[in-house]
Amino acid sequence: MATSALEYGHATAAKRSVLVEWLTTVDHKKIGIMYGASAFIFFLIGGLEALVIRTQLMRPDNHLVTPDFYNQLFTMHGTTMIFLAVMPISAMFFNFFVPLLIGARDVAFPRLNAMSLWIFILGGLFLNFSFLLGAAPNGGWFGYAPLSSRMYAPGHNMDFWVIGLQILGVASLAAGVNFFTTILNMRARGMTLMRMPIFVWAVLVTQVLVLLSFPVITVALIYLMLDRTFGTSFFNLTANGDPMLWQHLFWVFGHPEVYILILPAFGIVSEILPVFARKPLFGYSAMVFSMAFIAFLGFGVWSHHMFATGMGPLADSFFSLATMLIAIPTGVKIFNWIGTLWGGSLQFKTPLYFALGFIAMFIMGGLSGVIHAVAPADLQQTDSYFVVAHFHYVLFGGSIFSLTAGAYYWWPKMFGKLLDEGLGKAHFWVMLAGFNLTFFPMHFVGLLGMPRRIYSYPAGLGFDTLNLLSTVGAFLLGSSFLIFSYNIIKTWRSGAQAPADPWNGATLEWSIPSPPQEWNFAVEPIVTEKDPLWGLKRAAGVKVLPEPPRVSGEGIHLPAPSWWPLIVSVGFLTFLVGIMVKHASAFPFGPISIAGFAITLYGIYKWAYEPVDGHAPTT
Amino acid sequence: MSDHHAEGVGAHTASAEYIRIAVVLFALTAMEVLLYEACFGHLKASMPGLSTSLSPWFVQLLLVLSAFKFWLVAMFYMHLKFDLKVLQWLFGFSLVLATIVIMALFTLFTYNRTLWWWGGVPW
Amino acid sequence: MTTAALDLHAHDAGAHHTSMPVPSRKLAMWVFIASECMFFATLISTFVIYRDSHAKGPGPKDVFGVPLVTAGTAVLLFSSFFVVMALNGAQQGDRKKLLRWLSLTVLCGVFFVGMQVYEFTHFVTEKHLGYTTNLFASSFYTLTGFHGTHVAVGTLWLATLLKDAWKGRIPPAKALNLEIAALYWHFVDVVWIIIFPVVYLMSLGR
Amino acid sequence: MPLLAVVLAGLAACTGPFPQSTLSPKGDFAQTVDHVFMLTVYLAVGVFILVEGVLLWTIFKFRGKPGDAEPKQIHGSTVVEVIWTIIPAVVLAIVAVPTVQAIFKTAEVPTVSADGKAPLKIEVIGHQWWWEFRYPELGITTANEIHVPLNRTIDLRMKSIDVIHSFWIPQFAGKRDVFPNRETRIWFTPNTTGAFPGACAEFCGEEHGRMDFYLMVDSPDDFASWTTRRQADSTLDNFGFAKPAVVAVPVVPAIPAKAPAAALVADTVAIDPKVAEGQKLVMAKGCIGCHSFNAMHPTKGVIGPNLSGIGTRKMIAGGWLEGSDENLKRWLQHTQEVKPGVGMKIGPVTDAEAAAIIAYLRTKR
Ligand code: HEA
Ligand code: HEA
Ligand code: HEC
Ligand code: CUA
Ligand SMILES: [Cu+2]
Repeated sequence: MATSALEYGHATAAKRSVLVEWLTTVDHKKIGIMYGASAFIFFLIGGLEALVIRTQLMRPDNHLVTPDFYNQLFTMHGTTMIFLAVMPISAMFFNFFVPLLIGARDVAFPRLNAMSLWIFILGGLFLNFSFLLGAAPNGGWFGYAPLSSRMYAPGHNMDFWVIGLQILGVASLAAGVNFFTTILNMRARGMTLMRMPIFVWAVLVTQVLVLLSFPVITVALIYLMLDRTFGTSFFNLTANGDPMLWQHLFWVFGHPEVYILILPAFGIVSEILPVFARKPLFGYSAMVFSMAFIAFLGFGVWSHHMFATGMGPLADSFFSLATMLIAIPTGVKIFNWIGTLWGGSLQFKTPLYFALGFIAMFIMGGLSGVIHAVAPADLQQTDSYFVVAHFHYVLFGGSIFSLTAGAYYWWPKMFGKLLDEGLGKAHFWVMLAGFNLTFFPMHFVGLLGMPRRIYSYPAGLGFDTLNLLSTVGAFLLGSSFLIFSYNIIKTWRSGAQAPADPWNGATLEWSIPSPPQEWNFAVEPIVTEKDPLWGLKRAAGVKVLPEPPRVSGEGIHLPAPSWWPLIVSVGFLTFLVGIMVKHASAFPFGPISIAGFAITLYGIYKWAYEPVDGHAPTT
Repeated sequence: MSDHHAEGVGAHTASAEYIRIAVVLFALTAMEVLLYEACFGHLKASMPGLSTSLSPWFVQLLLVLSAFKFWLVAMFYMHLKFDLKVLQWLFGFSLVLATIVIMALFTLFTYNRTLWWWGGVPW
Repeated sequence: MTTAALDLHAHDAGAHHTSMPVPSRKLAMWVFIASECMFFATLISTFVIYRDSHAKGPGPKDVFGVPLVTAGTAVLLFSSFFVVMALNGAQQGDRKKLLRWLSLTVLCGVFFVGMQVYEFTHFVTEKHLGYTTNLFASSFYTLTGFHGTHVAVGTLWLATLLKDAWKGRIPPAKALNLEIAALYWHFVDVVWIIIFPVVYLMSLGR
Repeated sequence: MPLLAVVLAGLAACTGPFPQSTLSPKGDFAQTVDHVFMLTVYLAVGVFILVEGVLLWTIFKFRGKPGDAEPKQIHGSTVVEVIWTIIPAVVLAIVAVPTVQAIFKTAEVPTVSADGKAPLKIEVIGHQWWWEFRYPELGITTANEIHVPLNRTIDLRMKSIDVIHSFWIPQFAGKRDVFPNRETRIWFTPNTTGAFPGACAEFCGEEHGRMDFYLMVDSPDDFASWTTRRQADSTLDNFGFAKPAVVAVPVVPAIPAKAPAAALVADTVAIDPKVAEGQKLVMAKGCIGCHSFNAMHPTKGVIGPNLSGIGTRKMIAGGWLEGSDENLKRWLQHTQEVKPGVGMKIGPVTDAEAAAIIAYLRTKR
């Protein structure tokens, strides 16, 4: 690599081409934007898959897609939405806003951050590449053994899944280490833990979940990969392997994972409500402790996904009760949000609409969750459309509503333009209507006995009308994202220029220009209270602070761009792909793996010795 | 702000203490091996009385001994004892969780295999 | 003010501002170690669940022998002690002490990996316990194999540090580089402290 | 219930009967489950209305007007926070007690059934993608259609020969997963006669969507006659021929044989030449490689469903097609289109051949 970091450090930044700039960037804001853009595209792909699913299920005995393709569709839909849409969209907010909210110039390990991004993008592309080979994963998003074994899934379909998830897991773990460290160690002076913005708390707790649950799925995937590629029998029956082990390991990861998907959403809503109610968050410390408690309990309830396996009454009772307990801290959150609104002066801007929609819809999903927690009743609901209704209410009604709220709220800070309010509200109403029309009927069709993951159903069981409603709803829901996309394009072309602080925000990111300059804070902020910006305004006796000037970054050192994160990511992907394409040769690793491994190792070595002294930006 | 940082390891613990701990660690490992030999290995024959009284406690004793070793390394060699409390919490919490998960999985599996609904009728 | 702003980055531990009195890289290593606890917990659980699954081929009692692993355990324990002495040397700026103990540590690492390679080949060729012979074998090799990989990575890491130390690139101000590697090394050691009794002794003593 | 009932009544008006519904339990197991479920739903609906109501009211009440002064800055209140921690805990306690009771109640198979007899044991075997049922006490094997007598507790012992399936008859019991490496059990006591659909509920591969089956709850008399006919089939060889010497028909004291078993079969076979042709085709086409007409744990012909009684089966092809002549013909001629990926791979079958085969199958009553 001729372009060493040192050259960057001293050559003028302007010379770099835009492409190289983005490929080598270690700026958390650029990385955040790339996370967001790629995740939104993956979200649309996942949504498109859902639309095909819904079209197939529109009427009984439909023949739009083959059974196998249907299985690929829902597997990829679930996998995409969870790992390639909701998690990385959350990661976009982590990246862009955690440093801003805590008053830092960047994350603790900018190059590691870039590596997380590239591994994520490569992993996502790799997973979706399988469609081109007509061999997309088809074993469901939880890939139960032995259906996922070589014997019952001989093609490369499940190899893509195993390796894809393995890759994504590494990205998440690296980001987990990074953000945990950043939050603990990079806070502005005076920002004690209990003065941190609540979103930052949510991220911190989420990272604890990532760090402690992803290793479990990593090991499980390693076993599955060994089973599929090297002839072991961890989950194969032929040598007494036990498929229950897979289920346990998957859900030991899987349940914390769903809180990984929802806690950032809790955090975003907890930031938005106070700003638009013009009133601080009600019960800040209870909010913090309830999140910690949810996370903690989240590790002790995994077997509620396995009530139908017949674990025996003692285990069923334990997991049933433990699961119900989670309703208590979650209830505390809901009530504290209402307490935040109570007595406020609600400013009905688009972000508030979505945040309120989130609360209303999440309650519904949470309550159906509690119904699932009743183990005997769950024997009727598990693997029926009732579950599908439950988890879309928490995942879409919860996570997506909240992430959308976050997008409208923080868009001006990220891009310096305000999204159109009228279109935003239209987006909200269409989404709310479409969402409920899609998923509310699923509760009933589930109770009426429709199993999930079936590619068609016979007429005469009473499923027809409800499914048709869901399908209509799904298209309505999809069109709400067309409105959103149009809003983005329109704003891009001719949106209103955003001031630094369009919403009368409470947190530090609103004190700097929109969009922020590369170094975020020209002057390191010092924090003396929660909601520091409100404190500042109150002290100054103004409603809006004077627009902060864009300043020259003379003398500010930033970390240098680097190629190594991208190179290491490519090497890592190559290594794993090599394992996949190895066809049962005697030698465990093929030449592709070895090349990949060598690239990774070399990359890490060069990375470790690359000077990190920054360059002085000139813009 | 560098005054915040933990002082170097040497400030708290001298080489002598490291050596003392090393000795204890070896003694503990030796005890583990001796325990095994006494209960099940070569020494069993020469001291049958001790063997029968110890072997029911074999697993428990082993776990206690290794936990102690673990504690020594973590606290002194990894310097947890003198470092930030956050680090103790971080490691402690993960360890507790890891232990609970191991125990829970182990219980779920042994329990399943012994109760009637897994009885297994030959097909 | 600008000078204060300069300190926001903690890539170089030491002089920079951090909110907690601990360098970021060290904190990150601890976070990583916490995560690794769950990684090994999963591997150990699997071994415990599967150690009796050896309808075909040899089982634990047929292959495990105490002396060799005891030696391996001792070597790892030694190395933990060595690296802590090396770190002490680095912090005191005592290059001789640093080099002496660090090279001993690396040697221990090499020895341990060598022991494992020997053990595995011994099991495979003499005891006929192939990787896929039975589940006991697969879960045993996977657990100890991953531990061995950790040891190998640690050895490599310490070796590069030894090279640095040789060239005089680890002055007391940079002792953190070694401290972090040492943390990792100790963790690998404590994992073995669990594996030794849980995997070897308990499987034998039943 | 009122809310649910209203919604469901509304639905029923436009979509008709719900034979697979979990909401109309027809046996003790499903009723036990339904009780806890309904209790939870009542409470959940109550909580829902309350919380959403308060939310909506708050939104409406505190909407801001331009020029509003800054609202009072409240940071929290320990008292109300404690209250709203305790109330949900109480609600959950109300749910928890019956939950645990129901868990223990459903876990244990009753030893005596409602009609005073011992529970009827049935072995269930999941195959990709059809169900096999064996009655060890009666010496019967059948597929895709279980017959059970009214008011007798049914004790199902289940296993899979390939991947994990899940056995589910919504009106009678919850799901129970079916594993390849261990036996699982579920039980129920039917209190209504009729035909009730069931399904495989665990994703099990390509045709998971078409792994349905039917439960036939028969009156004791009907069940006895069905048993007799199946047991008669046990005297046939795999090809459906009467064996020269009838070997040990199992003696089943519980169900008296009504007609001499062998006779039933003997006269149907001889009558129609088309039937005889069909029987020859069944041999020639290799059907017997996978199927058997012998209902007693045959050793050969166990790759596909046992065809004993196929002539009267309500549904074929994993409970998906009405067992009509056209459907049988479609099945024989276009197997892989009707159910892509299915394990039945046969050569082309002409119309005439199909007609003959079907005629033969129809004799298997
Ligand atoms: C964002 C993701 C998310 C979230 C937050 C949750 C939250 C919860 N989930 Fe959900 N769940 C999923 C995602 C999620 N889930 C997914 C994806 C699946 C399916 C996986 C698959 O099979 O593919 C699933 C499946 C699932 C099952 C297994 C169903 C089955 O397959 O048989 C169960 C069973 O207990 C369950 C329970 C719960 C509970 C009790 C909560 C609780 O955390 C909810 C708590 C919230 C409330 C209760 C509402 C607010 C509280 C109040 C207003 C206070 C008053 C309330 C009371 C007194 C009750 N979930
Ligand atoms: C965050 C997670 C998430 C989200 C947001 C969604 C969103 C949606 N899901 Fe989701 N779903 C899951 C997670 C999610 N799902 C999971 C985990 C499963 C289980 C998988 C499994 O069983 O393994 C599942 C399963 C699942 C099923 C059950 C399949 C089955 O069991 O057979 C169905 C059926 O209706 C469904 C429907 C939908 C619909 C209609 C949406 C809608 O919200 C989608 C809205 C539509 C859009 C957003 C489309 C927008 C795009 C356009 C308008 C065109 C764009 C143009 C181009 C790209 C060129 N999903
Ligand atoms: C290679 C094996 C194989 C052969 C040969 C075969 N079948 Fe099948 N058959 C199956 C399998 C497997 C099924 C179950 C399909 C399913 O529903 O998933 C089946 C199902 C059936 C069914 C439906 C049974 C039910 O209850 O759903 C009928 C009828 C049938 N076969 C008739 C025949 C006839 C007639 C022939 C010969 C012309 C034949 N089969 C040849 C494997 C075979
Ligand atoms: Cu069998 Cu689904
Ligand atoms: Cu869960």
